[in-house]
Amino acid sequence: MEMDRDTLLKLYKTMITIRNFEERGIPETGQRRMSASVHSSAGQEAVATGVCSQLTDEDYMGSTHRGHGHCIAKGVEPRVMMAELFGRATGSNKGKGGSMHIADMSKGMLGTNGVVGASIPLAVGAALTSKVKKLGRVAVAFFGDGGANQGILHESMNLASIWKLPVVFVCENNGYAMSTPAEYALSTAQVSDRAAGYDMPGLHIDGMDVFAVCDAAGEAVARARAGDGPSLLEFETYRYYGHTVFDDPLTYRSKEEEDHWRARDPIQHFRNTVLPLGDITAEELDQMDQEAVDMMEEAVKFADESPLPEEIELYDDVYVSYPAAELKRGTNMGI
Amino acid sequence: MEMDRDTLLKLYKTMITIRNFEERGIPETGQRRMSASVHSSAGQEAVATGVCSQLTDEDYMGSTHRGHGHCIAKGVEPRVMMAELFGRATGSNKGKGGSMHIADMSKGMLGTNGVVGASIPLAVGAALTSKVKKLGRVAVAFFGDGGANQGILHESMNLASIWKLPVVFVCENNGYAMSTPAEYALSTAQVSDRAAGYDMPGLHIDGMDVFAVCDAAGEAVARARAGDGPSLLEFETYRYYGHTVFDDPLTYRSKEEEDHWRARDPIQHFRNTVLPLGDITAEELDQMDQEAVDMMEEAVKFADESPLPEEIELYDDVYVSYPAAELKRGTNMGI
Amino acid sequence: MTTTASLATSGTREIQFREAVNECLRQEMALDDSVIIMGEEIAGGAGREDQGVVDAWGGPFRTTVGLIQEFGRDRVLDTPLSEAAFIGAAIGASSTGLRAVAELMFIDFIGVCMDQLVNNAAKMRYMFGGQVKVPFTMMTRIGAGFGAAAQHSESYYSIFSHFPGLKGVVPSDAYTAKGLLAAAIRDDDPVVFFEHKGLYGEKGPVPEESYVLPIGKARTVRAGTDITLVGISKMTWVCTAAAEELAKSGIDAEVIDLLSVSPIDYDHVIDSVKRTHRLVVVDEDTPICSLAGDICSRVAEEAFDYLDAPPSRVTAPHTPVPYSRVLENNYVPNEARVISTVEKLFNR
Amino acid sequence: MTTTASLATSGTREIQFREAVNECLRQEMALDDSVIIMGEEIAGGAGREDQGVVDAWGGPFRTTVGLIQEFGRDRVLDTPLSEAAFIGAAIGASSTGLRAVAELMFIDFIGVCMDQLVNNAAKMRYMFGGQVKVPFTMMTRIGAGFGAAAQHSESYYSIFSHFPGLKGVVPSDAYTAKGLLAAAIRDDDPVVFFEHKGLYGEKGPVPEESYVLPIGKARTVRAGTDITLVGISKMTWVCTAAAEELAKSGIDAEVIDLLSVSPIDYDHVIDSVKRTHRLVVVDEDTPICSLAGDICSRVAEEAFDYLDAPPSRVTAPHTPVPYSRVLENNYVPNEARVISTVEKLFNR
Ligand SMILES: Cc1ncc(C[n+]2csc(CCOP(=O)(O)OP(=O)(O)O)c2C)c(N)n1
Ligand SMILES: Cc1ncc(C[n+]2csc(CCOP(=O)(O)OP(=O)(O)O)c2C)c(N)n1
Ligand SMILES: [Mg+2]
Ligand SMILES: [Mg+2]
Repeated sequence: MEMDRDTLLKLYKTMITIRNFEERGIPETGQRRMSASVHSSAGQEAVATGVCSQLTDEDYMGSTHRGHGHCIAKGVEPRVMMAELFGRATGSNKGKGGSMHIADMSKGMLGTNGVVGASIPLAVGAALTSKVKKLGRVAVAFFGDGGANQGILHESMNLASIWKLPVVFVCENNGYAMSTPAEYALSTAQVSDRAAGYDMPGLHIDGMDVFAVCDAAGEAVARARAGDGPSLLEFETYRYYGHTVFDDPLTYRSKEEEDHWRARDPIQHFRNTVLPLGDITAEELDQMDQEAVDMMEEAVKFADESPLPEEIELYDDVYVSYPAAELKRGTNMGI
Repeated sequence: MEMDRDTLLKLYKTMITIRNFEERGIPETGQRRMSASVHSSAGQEAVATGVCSQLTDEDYMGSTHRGHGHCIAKGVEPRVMMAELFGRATGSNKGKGGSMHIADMSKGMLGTNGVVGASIPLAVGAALTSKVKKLGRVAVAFFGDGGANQGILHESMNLASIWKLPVVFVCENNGYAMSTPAEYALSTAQVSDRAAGYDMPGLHIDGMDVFAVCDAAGEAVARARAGDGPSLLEFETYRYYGHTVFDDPLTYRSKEEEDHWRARDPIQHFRNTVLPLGDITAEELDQMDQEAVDMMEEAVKFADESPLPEEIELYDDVYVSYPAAELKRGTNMGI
Repeated sequence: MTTTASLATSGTREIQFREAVNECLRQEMALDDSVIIMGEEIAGGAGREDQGVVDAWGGPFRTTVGLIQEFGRDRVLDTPLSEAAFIGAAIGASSTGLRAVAELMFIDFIGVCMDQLVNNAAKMRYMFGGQVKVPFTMMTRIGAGFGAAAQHSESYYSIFSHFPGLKGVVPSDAYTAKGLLAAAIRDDDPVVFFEHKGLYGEKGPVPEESYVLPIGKARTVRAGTDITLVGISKMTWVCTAAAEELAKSGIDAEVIDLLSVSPIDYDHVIDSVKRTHRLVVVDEDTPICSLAGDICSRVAEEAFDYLDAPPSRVTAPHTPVPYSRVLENNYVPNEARVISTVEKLFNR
Repeated sequence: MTTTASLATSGTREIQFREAVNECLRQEMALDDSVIIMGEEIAGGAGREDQGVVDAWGGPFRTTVGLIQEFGRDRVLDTPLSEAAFIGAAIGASSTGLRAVAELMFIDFIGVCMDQLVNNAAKMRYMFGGQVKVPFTMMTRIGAGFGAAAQHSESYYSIFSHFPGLKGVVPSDAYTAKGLLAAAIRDDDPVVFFEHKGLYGEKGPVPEESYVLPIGKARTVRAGTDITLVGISKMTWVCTAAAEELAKSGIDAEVIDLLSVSPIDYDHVIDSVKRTHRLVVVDEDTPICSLAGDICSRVAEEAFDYLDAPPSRVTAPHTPVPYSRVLENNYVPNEARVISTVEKLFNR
């Protein structure tokens, strides 16, 4: 693992940006009573950060309901994400999608997705675009240990494999699907074991170690870009909060378990690894921490001060073209 | 492989019954212009026969669009099957289902099925019934090399594995899904390779050798019955005709390939294996061959002489209970 | 303003919709060993051997709380995130001697498992010439209004009216929830039970003993003479609220609570319209090929000569469900829209 | 009896419906490099490297014959039996710069892949605040009458009318097949193209050059003054045949060919009914929450004062499709049923 200073700092910055977005943005969204369907990826920062660090802006990525980290790591601006969570017109999706649908096509970010597994074939399709148009782009499909049991993953891995598409399948195994333990729901000890059935490499990696993530993702991305087909990477990780921040995870997991994982915090792990090397100082990182706090302060302010969508936007962007009157025909809408 | 005379003769009888049903029943159905959706399993007799020989009448089985062999091997009467193909009221399904939906619940035969992969979870559910009610029954789920790529197989294997259900997943790999070669559509050399991802045994077996089939199925069924969970068996086999008998398979496969497989004919293989042992004579088997021919003659006659369903049966058995008038309310039906 | 006898008698204790569902499941499972229930999170973590039988959540909306403690792992099954397989398995189990109840967490996800419902549950009996019964129940959730956006807010019941072979019920309160769920579980056909997320906390009188309400029967929740309002699930209460308002301006509306989406109790609606001569159907689903449209079309066909105004509907627009509250507020039909629609019918 | 200008001019060469589909695909692929096509059997075995690019079948109904020879493996892709994944991939490809056409062999199988259509294709643009176009086309097949039983004979187009975000077209002949398929492929929204199995062999005049027919526009195929008959896909010709018969008894029926299931050209139908004062919709799908019912309900609502008789429908019954021909013959609407329905409306 050879990395220059800038690369290291960028990884750190991405991780703390995600952490701060989750720690600040989710409670703020909750206070504004926007939605209960907001999922924190705090604890999982190393996976999103490490994987996306291996991608360019042109590369594609399909995400999940727990996708804030993926978005930030792929380059989506936190303030437009915050505005989206707050349901504002300035949001990434103009307030139409919310946390579970954040997208930024200009960054190859094909959307977080509210249906578990549903974004996987979208990434496969984006990889197909890359192949057919010879764009040299790679597509990443994120999913969880729960998503690993959806049939569409199996179909998508088979399809990507026979067409040798540039896809990296990334399982974030955080041990639970809502309250259901992965070890109960998964018939295999490791999701990565399934790769063999699809003729692709399958790796099981520590997802709390951003350097290990970078390494594994770097290889899989290179393989994909070289035209050698897909890979399946499984990262062991942990979400610090409940499924949403509104449930109490201690009803289905232990304090000891949480402590065990928090002790392996990916941001702390970064500091513990990098600081002893001397090239980067604690003060620098502390300074960045403060900047991330400030960034969220600003993002919340930006979002709060942003206008709400006009009521009439209810009818916008259902289609590219459709007779406007048909969207409300005979429904006796007030607007 | 130890088998007594009766067991051997039963295997032979089942295989030739299937062969004769396919060779006679399908063209007869075609002549009567009943349907183009009739699929011959000629060539694949050893799989249906061997697998079902390990089951009791109480055990369950879910089948495919190419399911005549499975039905016969599970004990469904050829004449009611023939009547079903001819659309007669005496058919196994009263003429309501046809070739792709033959069922006999009294034999645990949960139906041939027109949607590829769709019967797999039905077998899993039957196994669940057996487990919950402690019936000691086993369920077999048949599917093809094409069906192996449906997501529902993956989900079903995972489910059966974590619940340790008494299921045997049986892939009849006949090399093609319609005209698409398995080696193109399957990312893995062997479907059985996928078993490892679901913590179950996966075996790849010669499906033209009924004795090999019996052995493998026997073990998997015993394992299931003992409460040790599911297995995945893949049998290499071949269909002699096209996808239906109306397409020309030589547009997508070679005469040499067909000859190669026909030379491994499962019925001939049985004779070649058993006759040298001396216990069973060619005359006996020839005599049985003639009986199978006669049986189909009788079956065709039975079917032809059977009444058609009454027109009004269109409305029967949609539900167990439903206001009758609602089935045709305001549709201005003639009947 | 009267309510029909089909409403629970007053004097009974009041419980929440969610509690009524839970109580029904408990009673049905106690009554009949062949009833099992499966779904994601229904025991919530209790599936893990090493923690013993601990009920973490009791379902995402606590409707299945306590079941695993009472009935054990064999009959209360947490499932992996594999709707096609476990709903298919529930159908297979139901066709071989169990009465399986399976939960699809939100109706929005129906597209991952619809084949099992439509091609197996709905058709097996018919295709097999009557050989099999499929006493399968699918419990699922509908309803917008919670900032849950386009993939967690739908009310796709119309497709369950459309497909022959399926039945469907849409309870509107705790009383009908308990009685219709019992009916669904005991019914020998596949039934989909739609719970509206906006009703879980609503309390109402519910008898303690188990009881069954008939599938396919609507009920009149407010008698009236001037117009018939038909509500589906939570929309029933939008109709009654609108009716109270309309009463002030002298329009006496009859409100019918549909309760079933298959069979649809057209006769109940038509009888009412024959007396009131006007109809508005209020449906939270989108308008085209909707249940609202279907009921309007039947009334137009069968009560044509009785109608004094066009049979009309108040529905969601032909759009996905937007996230931002300011947009979503207009999406779901409300009293104001019902009232203005009714008024238009009287002022034509 | 006249036909409108939207019918192909006579004098053009006649080709089959199936050939028109094929010709359109060829032309669209030649015109636009970003058009690709994928599906089961569409090249048929040609996917296998060791046999070279050999077109075995050209699709189960030969609509894609020759494409792989002309456009190669990269743009003409045989798929595994994995509808959810390849239709999802086609949607993903269509949202990133391709115009992907994917074939679902029969509409009956929609339940294995519906989530991708409903939650991705239909909603992405809206959920993403207009950031993306999804110029995706799904080709699929409908229609009973072939002894293919309950899982291969359905006409489930109504659910595509129901879901916002999707468009759908139902060509009725070779001319409309070519023009509507071109329109579907060039359209920037997801469009489902429904081919009726019973029309493949039908010949009709089709211009050789490529052309586009508007999505969302119905056409009048027979002008008339006494009643409006609306046909969907093959049912259009059941309507025209019935109209010829009715003419003998002095009833002059106007026949409208719907052509699109979303947007639905209600205005075209309503304009006609305002002149004829009577309506019968003929739909091969089942009746409840159907397209037929939907059109009747809209007409009842918007042309109420013009109607001299109840807006009516002739549809399949609320049953699965039976196998035996003697049963299936009654399932599909036929001329006799249309005629008797019309006569009833004149003799009330
Ligand atoms: C098809 C589908 N089924 C169920 C749900 C409800 N649901 C949302 S997230 C979730 C758990 C997902 O677990 P996992 O894939 O491990 O992701 P994590 O939440 O752990 O990040 C469930 C069951 C859904 N959104 N989609
Ligand atoms: C879900 C679904 N997709 C497509 C089809 C059309 N179809 C019927 S059989 C078949 C090929 C099946 O191949 P395989 O599973 O190998 O079985 P085989 O025909 O070889 O016995 C296809 C594509 C279908 N019936 N169901
Ligand atoms: Mg997880
Ligand atoms: Mg095959």
